[in-house]
Amino acid sequence: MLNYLINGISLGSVYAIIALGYTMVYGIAKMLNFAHGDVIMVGGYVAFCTTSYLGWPVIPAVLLSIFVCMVLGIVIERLAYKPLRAATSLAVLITAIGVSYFLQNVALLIWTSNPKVFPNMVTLPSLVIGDLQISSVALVTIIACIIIMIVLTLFTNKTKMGKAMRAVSEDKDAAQLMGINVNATISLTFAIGSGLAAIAGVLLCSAYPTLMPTTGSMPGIKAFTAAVFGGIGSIPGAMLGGILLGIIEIFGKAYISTQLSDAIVFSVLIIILLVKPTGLLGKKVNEKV
Amino acid sequence: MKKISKSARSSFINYGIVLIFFLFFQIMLSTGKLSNSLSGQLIPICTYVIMALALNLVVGISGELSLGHAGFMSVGAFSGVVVATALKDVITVSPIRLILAIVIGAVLAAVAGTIIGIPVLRLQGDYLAIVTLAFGEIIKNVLNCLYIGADSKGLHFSMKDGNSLNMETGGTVIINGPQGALGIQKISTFAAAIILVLIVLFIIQNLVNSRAGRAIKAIRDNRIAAESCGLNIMKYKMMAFVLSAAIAGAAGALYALNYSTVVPKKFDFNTSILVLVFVVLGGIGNLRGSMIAAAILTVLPELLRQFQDYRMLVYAIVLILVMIITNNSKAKDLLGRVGAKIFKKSAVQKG
Amino acid sequence: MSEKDNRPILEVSHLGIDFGGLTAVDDFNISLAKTEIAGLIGPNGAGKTTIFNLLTKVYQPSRGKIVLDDKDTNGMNTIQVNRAGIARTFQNIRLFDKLTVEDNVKIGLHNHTEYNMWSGIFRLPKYWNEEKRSHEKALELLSIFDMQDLADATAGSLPYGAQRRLEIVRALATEPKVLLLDEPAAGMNPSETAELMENIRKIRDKFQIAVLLIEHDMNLVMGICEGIAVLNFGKIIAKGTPSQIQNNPQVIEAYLGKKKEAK
Amino acid sequence: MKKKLLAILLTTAMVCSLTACGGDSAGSTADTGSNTAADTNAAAPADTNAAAPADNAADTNAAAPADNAGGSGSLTGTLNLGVIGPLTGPAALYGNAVDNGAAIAVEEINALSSDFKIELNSQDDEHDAEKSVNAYNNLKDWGAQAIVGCVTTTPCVAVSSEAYSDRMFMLTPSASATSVTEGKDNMFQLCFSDPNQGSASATYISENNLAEKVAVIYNNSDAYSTGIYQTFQAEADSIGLDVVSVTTFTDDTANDFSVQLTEAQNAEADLIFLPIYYTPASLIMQQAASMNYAPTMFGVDGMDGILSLEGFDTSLAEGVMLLTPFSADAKDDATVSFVSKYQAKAGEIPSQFAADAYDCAYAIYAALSYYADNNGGYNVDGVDYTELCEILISVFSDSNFSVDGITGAGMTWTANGEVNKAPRAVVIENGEYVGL
Repeated sequence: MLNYLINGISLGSVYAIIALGYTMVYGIAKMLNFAHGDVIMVGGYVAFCTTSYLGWPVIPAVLLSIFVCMVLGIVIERLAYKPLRAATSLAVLITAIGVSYFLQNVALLIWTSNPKVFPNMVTLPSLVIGDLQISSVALVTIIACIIIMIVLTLFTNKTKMGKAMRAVSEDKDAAQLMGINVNATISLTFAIGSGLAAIAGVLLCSAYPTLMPTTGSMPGIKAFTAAVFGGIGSIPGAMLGGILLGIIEIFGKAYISTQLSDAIVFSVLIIILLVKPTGLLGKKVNEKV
Repeated sequence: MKKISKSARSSFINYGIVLIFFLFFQIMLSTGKLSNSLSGQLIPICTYVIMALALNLVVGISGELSLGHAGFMSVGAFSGVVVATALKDVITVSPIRLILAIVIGAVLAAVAGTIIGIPVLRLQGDYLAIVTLAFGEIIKNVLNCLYIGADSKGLHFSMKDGNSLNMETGGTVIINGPQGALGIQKISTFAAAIILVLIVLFIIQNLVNSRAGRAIKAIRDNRIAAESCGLNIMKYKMMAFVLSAAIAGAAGALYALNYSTVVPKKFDFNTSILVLVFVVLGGIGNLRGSMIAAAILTVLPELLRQFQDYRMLVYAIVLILVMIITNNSKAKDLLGRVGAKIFKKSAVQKG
Repeated sequence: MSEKDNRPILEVSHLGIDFGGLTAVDDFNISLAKTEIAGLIGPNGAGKTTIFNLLTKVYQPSRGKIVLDDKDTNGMNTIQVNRAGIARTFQNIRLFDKLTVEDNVKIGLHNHTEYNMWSGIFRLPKYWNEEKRSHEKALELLSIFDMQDLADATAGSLPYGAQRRLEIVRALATEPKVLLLDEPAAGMNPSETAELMENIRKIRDKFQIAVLLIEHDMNLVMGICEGIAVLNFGKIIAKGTPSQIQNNPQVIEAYLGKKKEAK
Repeated sequence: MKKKLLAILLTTAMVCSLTACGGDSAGSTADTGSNTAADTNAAAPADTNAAAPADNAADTNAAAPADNAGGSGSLTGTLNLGVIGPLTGPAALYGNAVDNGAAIAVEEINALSSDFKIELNSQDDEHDAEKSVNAYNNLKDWGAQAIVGCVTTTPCVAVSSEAYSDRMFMLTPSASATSVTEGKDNMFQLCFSDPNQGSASATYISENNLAEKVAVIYNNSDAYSTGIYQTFQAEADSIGLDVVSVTTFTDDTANDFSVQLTEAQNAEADLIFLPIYYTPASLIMQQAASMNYAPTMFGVDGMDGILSLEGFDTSLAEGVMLLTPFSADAKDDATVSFVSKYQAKAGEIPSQFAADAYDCAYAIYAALSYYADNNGGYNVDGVDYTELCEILISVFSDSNFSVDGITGAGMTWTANGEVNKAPRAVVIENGEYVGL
């Protein structure tokens, strides 16, 4: 029981980190960045290649992976999403799906579909408290998740750039009038979101060490579910949603059915959206008439 | 009346295209001029054309993005297979069994569409898209655990495994979990497929050019204004969604009965996206375009087998480019200018 | 036809709404006679459009009562309110851009066209009869603004003024008892405005309906409105005939005065 | 070595002449046997034909039974052999292995004799029934006379029923479900069927007293995995093997196995049966290790390949047992030769898929040689695939026909298409497969 809970929180923490990226981008660009999950995969591959092929130590490998993903995030935004800022959400979503497929297929050509086993990045002994045993990866994931959330909350509330981000998410035009560089702010958001995706990629692959071009897509979709669950646009919401989703998934598997665990996760999403369409911590936004 | 005749003309052109397509390939087929490769694809082409029409009804006409349409296709496929297999000995005339399978496939997919539509259509935009995706996954997940068998006592269902169907000896397992439906008798025919395409075209075109279709399009264009005109938003969204689900179900039944086996995995997110690509490339809301796109993009990969590795990559790039070009005024202008320049040049050269 | 019918068709009392603790509209009272043309004026942000949104139930009122033709609209939604007889236009034009002008009007006629989905799909006789009737009706309505020749044009492609007029036609097609016009003259030149004034009167006379309009163009408001309510910070600060309003010091200070200075 | 080179050179020369005169006979009009050009071809290179197999004895695996020696029964012509498998997409790993394995066998066969050649054409099916039927039709257009494939089960079921009504012979290296062969006399398997693997595993575990309590984790979204599990369960029930925990996962949830492992641990299972492919299996081993849970892991042929998984810590697989027909570490000449050729070609250790495909090509070659030997020679040029189908069916169903391959010695087939070969249990010790 307690073991399941720990596993759930650990899995949920990964979802939460991915969900944070989703939620930030959604909050500012008002778009569902479907390719976010595939940025995770790219982050995983970069870390894999640098450590396994080039023999880099863990920290520089992770840093490079974050850097590559940040650049990737900015490039994706500039090339694919920026031209569509005035377009309908349908058009943007389809484009995002296109980007997702693009990344997956490029990865397929570069790294082939042969799965790679991700090297263990966290080589610490696991924590044992009585009967309870917490693997070091789980521990690192949970701690990383908490740190990221605190830093992000401070960043958006205290720093100038963070405030600019919030202003842009409230009202793009007004922010522009106030002298905020909207394009730069959106790029920054994508960079941060993608950097988080890289961290999530490394953590995800450390916990579940198989790396394939499709590695990111299912966690990506689930993390989006988590972001919606918690209330999209809200940073604590993403965190809460991610962890709850992880727990639900593990408990669903343990006590209801291992076969239907995905069905359970998605059913929860649907029920939440029906009962509280804006998610657990989301704000209701009225359309201006 | 000018207006009606204009849309009617467009409708008749579409029927004409389908009929010419049919006659051309039927003649090729009967004279033995058609390659095995192409003749084997005629029914899948029709299936994808129908799927593209169905999805266009939701994405193009109703303006909601559904990412789970393959789920309805699979509901239709599996229920169609169950019907066709269970009635194998009762109704020996295969065309009647095919019709029955398609109709029941469509009805059950419509039921699924209703169950899904009621909660989903209350949501908007991205939320709706992600929830349809989730539903598609749920359908796949559930079908992966579904076992159906038939013996003299009737149908047996189980969600655990094939052993727990408790069937009499001699009973056949029709749907075997992830192994899907096995030993399906192939009863789909090209002619039946074409008739189904025509029926679907008839239904969608007539719907679009009627009171209900107008309402669906109005809600797409401006939901708030539609409400202020007294339109029942849910009713018309449901109408489009459920009808589309039913059509997808019919397509699924047609598709499944063309192969001896069909598995739940076939109808996953990728298939939903594939159909979406047809719709986007053919033009959102453009029925003729999506039919042609579906046909060409089904055949093209077969002709370009050696470039298989790059096919999905090219799809992805084309998808992005098409969206940018059709939705960005600058890109549109640029393309227009380049187009004009080229046109001018060639005109000058000719002149 | 200019005979007055003074029975009230719309009675609004103590209407109010709060947005997250902020009172946007409070204690709003108005009574509209059956064929009255009334104006709602006030500075930007005074809550005029919010009142339209309350009347059409885009927002559910926090308090107060809206009685339409002796029927309490409490609990109704936008759709039911429209069917009960309130139609509106929008400040930021909301047409069905990709539909033709005629189809836009036919959407207005939607609830007065009676055939179901199956008649439409299978083209039963009912479809042909009803479509013919609504086609004729649409052209007739369009002819009010001399727009019958534009019937096949796409609504989104019309010039601004024509779009505003089409919105009015569409609202009329729903056969309302009360027509709410949100800045109908916005973006029109003086001669167009004058024509619009004429047409609003014509509509009132022809359809025997009440018209409530929000407008910044004082010539129009003073020219056609029989009663005027002035709104500021969500509250009515003055009510009366055009001449009463023009001479009300409170109004001049809050609204007209400022406006004159600005000009 | 020089002799071999000479044989190859001669072969090349013969190929040129063959294709030169075979050009028109490749059309659909050519009748079998009556082709004089082919007959002269058959007679002339009799010596080289006799010499080459002697040199390559290790590879040919004594395909044709020795009762009918002599040059009169030689096999001639060019066989168009199609291969269908997933060459792209997520299952490309298996398809490419089959493609490479078959290609190596065909290269060897073509080097054996100048009279008989195989032309190989591999088509992609993306592990999808629809695409697979397309690939099959494509191969028919190309003029395929027999098919090696399909690689994966679902496409194979779809294609085999097409092939059944067309009368095209198919031999699958790896599609192991019974539904592949059921009711289709043209369809043969070279791999164990799922029931075979499932019940053999249960029997093996029980007979060798490997465990008191058994847990099973299988992939519920995979036909192969579910198929093996069902027969395993049925056999376990009948022989009284105590299965204490059965849990599943799907392709989409194939990352977190903590729940499944915890359940197995709580049920005190001392053996986990894993009828799954090696990728998820590697994750299960990793996660079990991090839980300090160390039951015996028992796999099936899908587990093969785990040691060559890039980046996998092979110490985790220590003590894993699996039933597999092939191990790349076997020291017999045929396997060593195949593995080295495969490594040269594909740059990796061959999996059982590759080995099965290799054997498939040889089995078809052996069957044709067998027929030629018993019927005073046979020329496959321009033979209609329906005729070839009946011939191959009769040979494969013939109990005297057997093939020694790298995945099993003395393989024979039953009339319903299943292969008889001895399952081989291996255990992983010090990062290597060791036969039991």
